[in-house]
Amino acid sequence: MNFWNSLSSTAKMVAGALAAIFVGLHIFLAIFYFGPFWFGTHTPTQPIAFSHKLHAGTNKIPCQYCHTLARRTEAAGIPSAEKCMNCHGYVKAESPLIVEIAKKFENKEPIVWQKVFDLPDHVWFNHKRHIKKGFKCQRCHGPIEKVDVVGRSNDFKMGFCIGCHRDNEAPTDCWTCHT
Amino acid sequence: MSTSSGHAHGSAEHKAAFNDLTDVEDIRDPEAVPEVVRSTYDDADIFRDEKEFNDHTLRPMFYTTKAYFIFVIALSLIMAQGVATFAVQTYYGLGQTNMHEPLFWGSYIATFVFWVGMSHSGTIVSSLLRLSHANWRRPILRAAEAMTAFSLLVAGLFPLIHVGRLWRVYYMFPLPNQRTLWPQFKSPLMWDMMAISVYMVGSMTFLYVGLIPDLAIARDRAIANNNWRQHYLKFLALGWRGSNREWMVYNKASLFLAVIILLIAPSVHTIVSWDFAMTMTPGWHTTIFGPYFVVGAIYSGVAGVVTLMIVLRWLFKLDDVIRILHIDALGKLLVVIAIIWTYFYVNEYIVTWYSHKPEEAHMWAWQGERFPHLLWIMLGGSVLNIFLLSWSRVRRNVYMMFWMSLLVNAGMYSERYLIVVPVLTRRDNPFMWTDYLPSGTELSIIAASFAYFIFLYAIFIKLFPIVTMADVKEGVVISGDMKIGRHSVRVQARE
Amino acid sequence: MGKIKVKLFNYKKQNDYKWAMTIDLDRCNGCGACVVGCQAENNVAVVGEEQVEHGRNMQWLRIERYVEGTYPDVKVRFLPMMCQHCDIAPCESVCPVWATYQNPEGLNVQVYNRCIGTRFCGNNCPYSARFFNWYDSKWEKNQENQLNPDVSVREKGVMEKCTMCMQRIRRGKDLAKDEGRPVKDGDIQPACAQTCPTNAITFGDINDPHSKVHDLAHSGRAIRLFEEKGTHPAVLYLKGGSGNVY
Amino acid sequence: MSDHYTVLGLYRKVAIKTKTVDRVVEEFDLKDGEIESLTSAAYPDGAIVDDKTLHHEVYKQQYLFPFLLGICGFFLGIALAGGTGYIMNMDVGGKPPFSYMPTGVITYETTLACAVVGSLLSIFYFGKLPNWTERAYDPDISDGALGLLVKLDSTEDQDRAAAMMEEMGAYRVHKGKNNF
Repeated sequence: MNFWNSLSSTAKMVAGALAAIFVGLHIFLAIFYFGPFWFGTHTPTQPIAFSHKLHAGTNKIPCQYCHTLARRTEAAGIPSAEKCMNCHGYVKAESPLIVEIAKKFENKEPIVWQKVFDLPDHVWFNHKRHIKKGFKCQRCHGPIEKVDVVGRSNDFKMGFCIGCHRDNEAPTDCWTCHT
Repeated sequence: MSTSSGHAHGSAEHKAAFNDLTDVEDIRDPEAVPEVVRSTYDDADIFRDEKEFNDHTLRPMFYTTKAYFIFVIALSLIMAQGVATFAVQTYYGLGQTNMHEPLFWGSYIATFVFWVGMSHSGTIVSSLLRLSHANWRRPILRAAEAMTAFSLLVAGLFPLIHVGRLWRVYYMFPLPNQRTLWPQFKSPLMWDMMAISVYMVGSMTFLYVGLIPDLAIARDRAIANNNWRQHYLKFLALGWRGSNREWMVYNKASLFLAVIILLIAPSVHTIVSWDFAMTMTPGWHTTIFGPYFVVGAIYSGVAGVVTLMIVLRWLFKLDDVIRILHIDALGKLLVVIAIIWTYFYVNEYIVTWYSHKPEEAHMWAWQGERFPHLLWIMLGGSVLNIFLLSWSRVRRNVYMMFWMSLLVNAGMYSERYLIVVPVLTRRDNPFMWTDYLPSGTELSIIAASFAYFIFLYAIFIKLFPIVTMADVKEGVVISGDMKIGRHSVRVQARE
Repeated sequence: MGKIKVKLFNYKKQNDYKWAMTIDLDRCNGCGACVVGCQAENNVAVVGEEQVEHGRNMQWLRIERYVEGTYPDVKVRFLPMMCQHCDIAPCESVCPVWATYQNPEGLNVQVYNRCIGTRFCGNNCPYSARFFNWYDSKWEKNQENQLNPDVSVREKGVMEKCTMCMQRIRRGKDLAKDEGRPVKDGDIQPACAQTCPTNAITFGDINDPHSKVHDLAHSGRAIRLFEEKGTHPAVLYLKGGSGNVY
Repeated sequence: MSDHYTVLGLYRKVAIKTKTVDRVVEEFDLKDGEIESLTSAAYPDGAIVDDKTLHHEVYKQQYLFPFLLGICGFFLGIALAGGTGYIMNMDVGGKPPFSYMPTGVITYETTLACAVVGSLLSIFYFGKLPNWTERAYDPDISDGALGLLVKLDSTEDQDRAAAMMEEMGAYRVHKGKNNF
């Protein structure tokens, strides 16, 4: 503080202005370049605590056993409660979470799963093409078989898509994804 | 602080005292020199000494009347309504304007071209006169250069006001981003953005470099009076002392800057003209647009300088610094430029007429049919006034010159409007022919832009010296009287 | 960020497809079904009475009416007008942000999320086929449900225009790729071609010598609009008499 | 020159001042840069103090700043408009990513922009500005007084020079150590 007081008023003004410009510039650059990392993560609470680690990791159920639509259409799709009951009619049927699912299934109530990986409306993504090309789900969705609660491990900014498309000689025409 | 003024004209001892200071031997008998000669050549030697000159020229900066505050508040109100209208326009969308398909550019772009044009006289005139050692330039440089800087600031707003998605405008900047997308440099708008920002940097630097010695004078005055201005003046004057090293470096750098500015300025308005000429719209797609726009810009700019000079002279009683001779000389410049501009204008018609292209011929006919009033303002203000301006009694009459210069700018504004709007109302596809008048939103934003310009100027006058004092003093230093036989003439030392 | 590859002289690369459209003016009876089809397919905003009065009629495809002759000997001609997808497009080179450009399949791209709304492209389009979102588009409660999910709803302040139903082209190519074959003629039909009751509009790959559009283009009746502008549109108009461009 | 004594004399007339300059230079055997004149207006080069080293420096080197920075700006422009067209390539059907006209325009502008910056920097570098710390100066200079600034090695020299200046007609003399 002594040092600050020792400065003349002009020097204080200059120092203040420079500091303001410096800080402002860095805030701008930080938001511009790192904003997605800081504000982009998204880990919603699911209506039923489903663990990908248990299903895909420990029990090694393939992703497309439940997300069947991924290889058929552009949307990967969320499995219906019926699909859960296929196994859970017999496996651990008395566990409280399963009972909850079973109750909803009986009553024909929808389970409102929260979407984790969401793309903006102006992006058109086709799961089918990427699966058929032979890409692993983990390439974009991260190590999903290792986490209990799924969060957005990837911000899906355009550079991510474009970089991969360039490396694999996929089309980089804008209309491939945007209309 | 003493206030001296023009009535010290005849006083011999005043002159002798000031000339003593600069140590030029005064052999002139004031009675013997005819009045005309004196009014052409004397620069600042009506002041008793340099201190008095400093006091007089710094007076607009340090002394503020109540009327000034009222004026600035009035301007702020006009600006505030403009900002509010703009906020509404941004929130709801550009539908607030009267533009529609296929008339995508309207009065905003016309005003943008007008303000870019206004910015052209200041630095061009200033650097041209500097390079050609025209002695009468000295007191008016600062006012002209400041006009350039401020009209560019105003002009730079219009592309922002006019784009559809203001919040995405940074897509135009070459910022490295993770999308690895880059602006497209083939677009004339990108050239425009580059040119205007470069011109902004150039003219601001030019203005600032010219300011440095005067800032030192103002700084000393502010410190002596313990005025609040000393804080930023100390900083901006860079500790200027006027040593021979500093002057040498300063003169050299001013020369460089004058040359560079003279290279930048014409390129800027040429590029603005390419916004139109590089399209394939009949009426815009003309090779002559580059030089035509540049000359038009200088024309409206010089007229703007004349208006400003007269207003400054009247408001701040600077009539012994900004004299009739300056107005007269600017008037002569105006005549020359007006003739060149008229040549280009007529040329455009002649080429169209000779080419027999029906769509272009129709365009001209449509102009006369739909906008006859603007056409007449343009012809009257920009072409017919050449005859009046050629008359020295008009040029030497301050009131006449004031109205003439306003008329020129009204004419040039109409010209810009006539370039942008009629062409777009009559496009290639006759099914989409349309008509257009600016809406209230557009008018209020345009009014605010004028207020903003005047506001910036008013603030500048209170913060910085408006007269190029160091340059005037240099003029006194390097000029003196020489006796040839019975005649005594003012001569100018030049390296 | 992906690895950036410096591709120096790749610009001659053209894909196999080159989409084109022919519109038979002798068949067009001006019914306007294509306009409605386009509007429904592409989420084109319904701007409302007031905006139409202002001249802000948003129609990617419009029927232009021209009246020939004097009363009583009057004949009305119809000209369906949309983005002509020029090969040498005036709109492309003036966009400062690459929101519009020529794609390798001969279409004129408009990327809404890149557009900043300088509207320079619209000024430079001799066909006046580009439209600007002066306001945010509003949808009535139930209208929202018929929006096409493959097409984004445009924000205020961006340009838009005919895309030749890019979403359908994309789907057609996707289907063909699944079956491991090139796109067949007739696989893809834009909304306007599908709706046209007189079959005036034909869409296809003009590089394919067996396609219908190729035949029509070489039928000796094809003309381009504003040929003298040198824009080389991909939309060809067919009319009686001479005027062969192919 | 780390330890020097400064004398600043203020004059009213150029002729007297130049005579003083001659005498002081002869008396103390001053070299270039040890004597400076402070004025409020630009006198022609060498009119009061003839500094050959300074002349050489400014005339031979100052143009290098705008010139070299202009060259940098030239390459910056080519890289910006031409180079990025290649690196950040778009799939534009059959059109070249590089075009001459835009590259030319952008290069022209960046060249001049950098030259402007170079001119400004040359003032800072050669004029030894900015220097906001208190230096030998008198506010009278901006009101038309002519200052003569001499840098000397000892107190005796300082006193002698001050006396000499007063004798030659300086109306005010400041003395100080390492600038005052």
